[in-house]
Amino acid sequence: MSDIVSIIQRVLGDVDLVLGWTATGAGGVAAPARFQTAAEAERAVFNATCVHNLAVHLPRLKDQTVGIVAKGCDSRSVAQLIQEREIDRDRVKVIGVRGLGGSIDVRKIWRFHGYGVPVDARTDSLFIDGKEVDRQEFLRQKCLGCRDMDPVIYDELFEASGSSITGIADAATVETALSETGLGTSLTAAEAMSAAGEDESRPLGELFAKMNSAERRLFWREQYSRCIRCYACREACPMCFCRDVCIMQTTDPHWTGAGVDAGEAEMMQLIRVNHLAGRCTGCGECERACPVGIPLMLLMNKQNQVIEELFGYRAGTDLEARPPLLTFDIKGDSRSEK
Amino acid sequence: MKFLAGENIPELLEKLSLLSEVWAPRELRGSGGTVMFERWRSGDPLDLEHFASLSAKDMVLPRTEKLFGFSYAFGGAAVGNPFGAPAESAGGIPATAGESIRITAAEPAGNVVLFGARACDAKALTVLDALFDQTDGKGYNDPQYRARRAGLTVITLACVTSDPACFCSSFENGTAEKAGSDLILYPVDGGFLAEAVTPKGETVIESGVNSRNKVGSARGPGDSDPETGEAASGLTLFEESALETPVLAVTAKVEGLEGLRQKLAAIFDDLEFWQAETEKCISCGYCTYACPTCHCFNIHDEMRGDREGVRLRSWDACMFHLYTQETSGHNPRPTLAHRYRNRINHKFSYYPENQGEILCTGCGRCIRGCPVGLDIRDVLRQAVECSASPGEGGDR
Amino acid sequence: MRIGVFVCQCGTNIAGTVATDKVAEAALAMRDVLHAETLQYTCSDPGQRAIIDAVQKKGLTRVVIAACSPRMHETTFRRTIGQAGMNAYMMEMVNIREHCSWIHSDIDTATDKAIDLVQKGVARVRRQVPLYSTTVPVTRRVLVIGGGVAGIQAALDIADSGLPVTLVERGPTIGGNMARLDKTFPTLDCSSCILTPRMVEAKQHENISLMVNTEIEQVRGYIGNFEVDVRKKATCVIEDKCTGCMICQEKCPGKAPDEFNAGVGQSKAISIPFPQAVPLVAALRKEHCRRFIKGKCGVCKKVCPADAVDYEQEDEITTEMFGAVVVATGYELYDWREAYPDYGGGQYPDVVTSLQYERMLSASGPTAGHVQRPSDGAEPKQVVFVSCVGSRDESVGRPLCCSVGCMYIAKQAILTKEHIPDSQSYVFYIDIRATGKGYEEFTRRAQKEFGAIYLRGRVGKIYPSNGQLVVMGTDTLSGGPVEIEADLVVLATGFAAARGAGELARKLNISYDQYEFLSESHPKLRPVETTTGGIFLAGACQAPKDIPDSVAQAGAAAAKVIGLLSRGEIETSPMVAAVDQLRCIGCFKCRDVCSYNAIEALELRDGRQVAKVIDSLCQGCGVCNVACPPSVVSLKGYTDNQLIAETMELLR
Amino acid sequence: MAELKLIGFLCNWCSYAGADMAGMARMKQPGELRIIRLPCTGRVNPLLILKAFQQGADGVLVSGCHPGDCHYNEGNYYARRRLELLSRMLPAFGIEPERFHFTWVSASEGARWADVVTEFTGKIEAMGKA
Repeated sequence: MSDIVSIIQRVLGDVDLVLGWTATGAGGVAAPARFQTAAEAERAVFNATCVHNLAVHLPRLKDQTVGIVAKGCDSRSVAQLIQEREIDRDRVKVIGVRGLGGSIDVRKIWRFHGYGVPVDARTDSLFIDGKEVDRQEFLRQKCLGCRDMDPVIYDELFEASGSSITGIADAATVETALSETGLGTSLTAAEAMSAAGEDESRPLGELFAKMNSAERRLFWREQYSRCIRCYACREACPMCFCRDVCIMQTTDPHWTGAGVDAGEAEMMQLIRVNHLAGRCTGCGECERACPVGIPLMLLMNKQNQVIEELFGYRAGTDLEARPPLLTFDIKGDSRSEK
Repeated sequence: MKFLAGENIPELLEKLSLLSEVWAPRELRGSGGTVMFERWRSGDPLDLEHFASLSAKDMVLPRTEKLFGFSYAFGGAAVGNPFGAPAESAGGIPATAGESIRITAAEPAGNVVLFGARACDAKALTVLDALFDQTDGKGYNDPQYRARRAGLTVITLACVTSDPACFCSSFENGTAEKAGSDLILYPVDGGFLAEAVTPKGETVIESGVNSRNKVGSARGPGDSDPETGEAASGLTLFEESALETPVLAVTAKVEGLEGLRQKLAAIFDDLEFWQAETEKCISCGYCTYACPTCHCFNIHDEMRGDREGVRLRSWDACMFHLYTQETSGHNPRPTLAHRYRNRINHKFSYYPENQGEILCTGCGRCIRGCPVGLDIRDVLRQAVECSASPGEGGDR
Repeated sequence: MRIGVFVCQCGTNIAGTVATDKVAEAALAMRDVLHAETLQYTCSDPGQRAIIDAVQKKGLTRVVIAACSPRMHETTFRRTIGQAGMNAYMMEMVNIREHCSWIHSDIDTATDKAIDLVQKGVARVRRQVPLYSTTVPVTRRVLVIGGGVAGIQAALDIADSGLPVTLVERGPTIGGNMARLDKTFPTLDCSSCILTPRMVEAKQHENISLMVNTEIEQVRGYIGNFEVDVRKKATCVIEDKCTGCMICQEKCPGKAPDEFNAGVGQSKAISIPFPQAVPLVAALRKEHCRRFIKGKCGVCKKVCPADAVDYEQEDEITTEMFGAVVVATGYELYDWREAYPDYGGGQYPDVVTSLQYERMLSASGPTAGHVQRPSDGAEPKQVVFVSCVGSRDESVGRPLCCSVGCMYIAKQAILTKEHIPDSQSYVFYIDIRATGKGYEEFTRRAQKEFGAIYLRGRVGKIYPSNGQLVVMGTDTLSGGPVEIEADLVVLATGFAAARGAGELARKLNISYDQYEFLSESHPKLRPVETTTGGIFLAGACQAPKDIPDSVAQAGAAAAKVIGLLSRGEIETSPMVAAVDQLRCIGCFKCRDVCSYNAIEALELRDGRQVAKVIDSLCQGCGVCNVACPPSVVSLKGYTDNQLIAETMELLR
Repeated sequence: MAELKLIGFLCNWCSYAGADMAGMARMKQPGELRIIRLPCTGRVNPLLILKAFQQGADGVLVSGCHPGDCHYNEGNYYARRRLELLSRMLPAFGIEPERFHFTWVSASEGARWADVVTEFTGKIEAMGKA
């Protein structure tokens, strides 16, 4: 296994800077960093707390050649950005990470063991405060049932040789259950949510899937009422590259008002879902970045599943593909009603 | 000293909620463990262990607040054919479209008891007072803010521990800070010692004793409940105690911040420094919105159709590009580095200079919740180091 | 902002169900409305004058007219407010007739709805900005696609006006289906005699450039300026050198089907379709040529006295600009074989199509006008005509009428008697449709003078028996089944759109129906126009029709083209997309979805690439507006904010 | 019960004209639907439909040219994809998918338009207010 530092140092020969991680983030876990010199790169690390999708920085660094350390999931964002011509394949060097074995939900550790507790999150084991714990239990939801263990594109490969992942992803559960429309159950939104709050072993998605439309409406209203419009969901998203001209923050067009309430928050998320149709690679950064814990991936996962069903398309898996909503198929597009 | 048994807290809140809205920290359903100050209603759980993700500034500066409503009224007598506009002047072309605007005031804010704030949250209120409630009459007085502030009672939970993100001890009294609190609860075995800091705090203690009488029948203190035979619990909520207030020995401090203001001024133009510090920042507004002292706002009209609307005041954040975007298209703070520089300078240089208070109480929320692990203390340390050795940017 | 609302009563058409005075009264309470009135007939001269008066007296800056469908009178009222000195686009029409008064009977329901619709119109017009059309110069050249009688007529009419025309024909000669006909009904004129002079005229006209063996490859651009790629297919014959001597055809050893003669008889791999072909130039069909199939042969090149044969010739694509296009791609006969197994499905040689029979009748046909039945060359004595094969037949998915079958059956029955005096013709018909001038009389003559026996009913089955064919049908008039022994059966096959008509329509951005007949813009009032400006229809490509109708439509199309190009420049609709370049992020999703190539990249001074709309190409569909993530590509007249405001007003 | 709020987004060339034709033929229809005219269903932003639902619409109807007949050739093909995706996403947003209907009505199908309106209005009536 060649180490991440020397790979970054090697790639620095070809690019202006490399996006990676250092161990010195807040709370004692990995934080994103930029390396421009071999000396700076000495500080680079890779461990299971390297959760961030660094592709978010690529559209902001278009005037430079950039190396990027990308997990399998992150590499899909890079691929999608290239496919959308947002970045130039020739100006980015991808250091793909293979066999990570899933990354760690640091928030979950903090929640149960206190903020800043010493964490040693290797790719095959997890130590909290010096004691080994079941790594599986603290994996991020999105890593369960991962379909992107290998990077889609890479120029260099970093073998992380982590443990294998088992378990059913929250997302997968939602997908299965949502495909039946979920109407006509007796579970109310409130019951479902308090069950989720009380019993962490039951994934929220499973409960969500059992709700009918009215219950879901209540569910979202309650979720969105927490939103403070910090836009972390948007800013953490590698595909949200409209940046300063985002339609969530303008009166022309006037899709949302400037107030902070559940209604505006709902419209914001409807915009995000709509704009990411066929573009979301499911990296989960929006949900991870949300400081008030709104389960945004419930919607994104659902949409990604529908798009795969309708158009046989997964964003960020094919540099040459035509995004499904920017094209059409005269004969093939199925329609459920006439 | 008064003693409040832990198990009596719900009852205290119940009594308080008869007269005011009560807000208290609680873990929210389906939120992955997010704790926030929420409107407390009978039977709601409390979370006094975890730190709330957002500060308590919502109580005095809500994320969105209606300033007033307005509606346009038009026309009037429309008779005959053709219909004429009522405001038509003798000259033929009317001066206006005959419209009048009706303003409806916002509902006045009610009284609020905030339960379970921390010293850093409470202190932040006095920091905000320095801007919004300049009672000397010379400065700015914000009527909405003042009304809410006057109706707010803060019951603070004293910190006996800290976590690695706390740095309140860097500023004056740290965990022992009493400013902004009306009543402080010190955790002791089995409950809390209550110290009233202000008359409002005294009222809380009194209401704990007497509220039964206020709402119930004309029973005196100590009378037993005629139905259950139990002593009225109002008497037992705050007991006299001989215990001493515990010494809050927790320190959470960033060292070496002396002369920060001058040092920040020295590196103001060092844009490279600010770029390096913000390289991982993604420009979201969480740090400003979670901050108990950040207070920037936007005033905007929201229409419902073309005839009526409301004027709202909502939080705004200096980390947003649009915050300083000018209509011409020019933006004086075009990059993240410019915006972050302003944020730090506002907190540690301009506000102290103008308002005499540091715009930070060391609560650490911006550190705990930052999606990219940016630590404001690192930035301050770097700023101090960098300005100490100009030309050597240090390890960026 | 000063808005005037005019509520039309349309006599009682609207006022009968909508309380128009209440609508006007309600309008006065709407934001910025300072004038509202009801008018009896808004589109009438006094109605329009009332609008102009109100605009001028009250200084109105926007107008809402609640009346009939904007599809009816939008243009009228734009002109009206233009006359009042306003920008023509500062007017919004609200449809309270077709969408309200005419479909509701309850006055309250209709009135409430009308008020809502006016409210929506006010919200929309409040967000309208003045729009200005631009003009683009037109290319004063015309493309005619298809060299049948319609195409020839259109080309000649246009060329006579002085405009240069390019007449493009897919096949090796112009003349189309008419050139294959023996005689025409109801006058029994010789078809070639009247058509070939026109063909020659087209070839020789100084303003017509004729391109045969040529197809349309791609079409870009829009009314006034179409950029068309045409593909001239390799025929291995140098057109300028060929003298039409036909020696190559005579000597060619490669047999090939005779397409001109509808498969009756055989032709050669290198051939000229018929002696009167225009241009009179041979063409080689590689798929039948021994040189290309087997690799050896070269007879034609050897024998050609003009050295016109070139085996290395390749397709040539050229690009030309045109201001207008006439589509005259005609028809072909419906291929009946699969749909009618009961008629033998093509297995019986003596069951022929009407066009094949036409060639047998023709003096210039393969049998030199001697009618011989294909199986044994004998002269048929009993000839049965079966009408409506692939027409008026729901069971095979062809409910349409071919419009000429009844007439050409009568013609062929007459000609049969003329050619074979001792013959007897039978005609199975459903109805006799003979609506043209002299047509009814003609069908009568077939029966009375030429003894054709007409039987009303469908033919159920045709089967061979003792060297003859038995035609089983029903005579619905006598009510019994009929069996007729026939020497020859002629199927009056219906019309189908020309092969590839749909594909061509897509290249031209025009619409077509389920049979791939091309669609006119309006069935009554715009029968020659298509839904795409600058493209016109002539002849049977639009629907089955006979020669005089085709020629008339061609003349009409020509008049439209001449009118269009006489102006020199064309006003473009201002309701096109526009890009806010300050906020454009340069993702070009708009360009990805644009069907008109109307979006191009523009580099700003700071190096940013942004989208730019080419106004003259944009058609205003708005697909780009939706595809644009920050919505900075905006369709003028239908902006996001206008649509949001309309929606919000309705939900208020 | 308050009156139902139904919004229809219709393309100018086919469905709006089809609705005109229904009007010309005096085909009676329920009175709840309010029509918003657009050049093409390709101009219908799915967000517009979501916004309508969010603001209290009880039903939203989109109608355009039949596939192959789009005045702009391709607009309705884009719409077909966008709106099919939308209708599948509605349940996740907490909106009953039956409240949204997407169909094709040509300029000559006045009777069909009247049927579409009658059927859709009846369906939403049966469901009640959103």
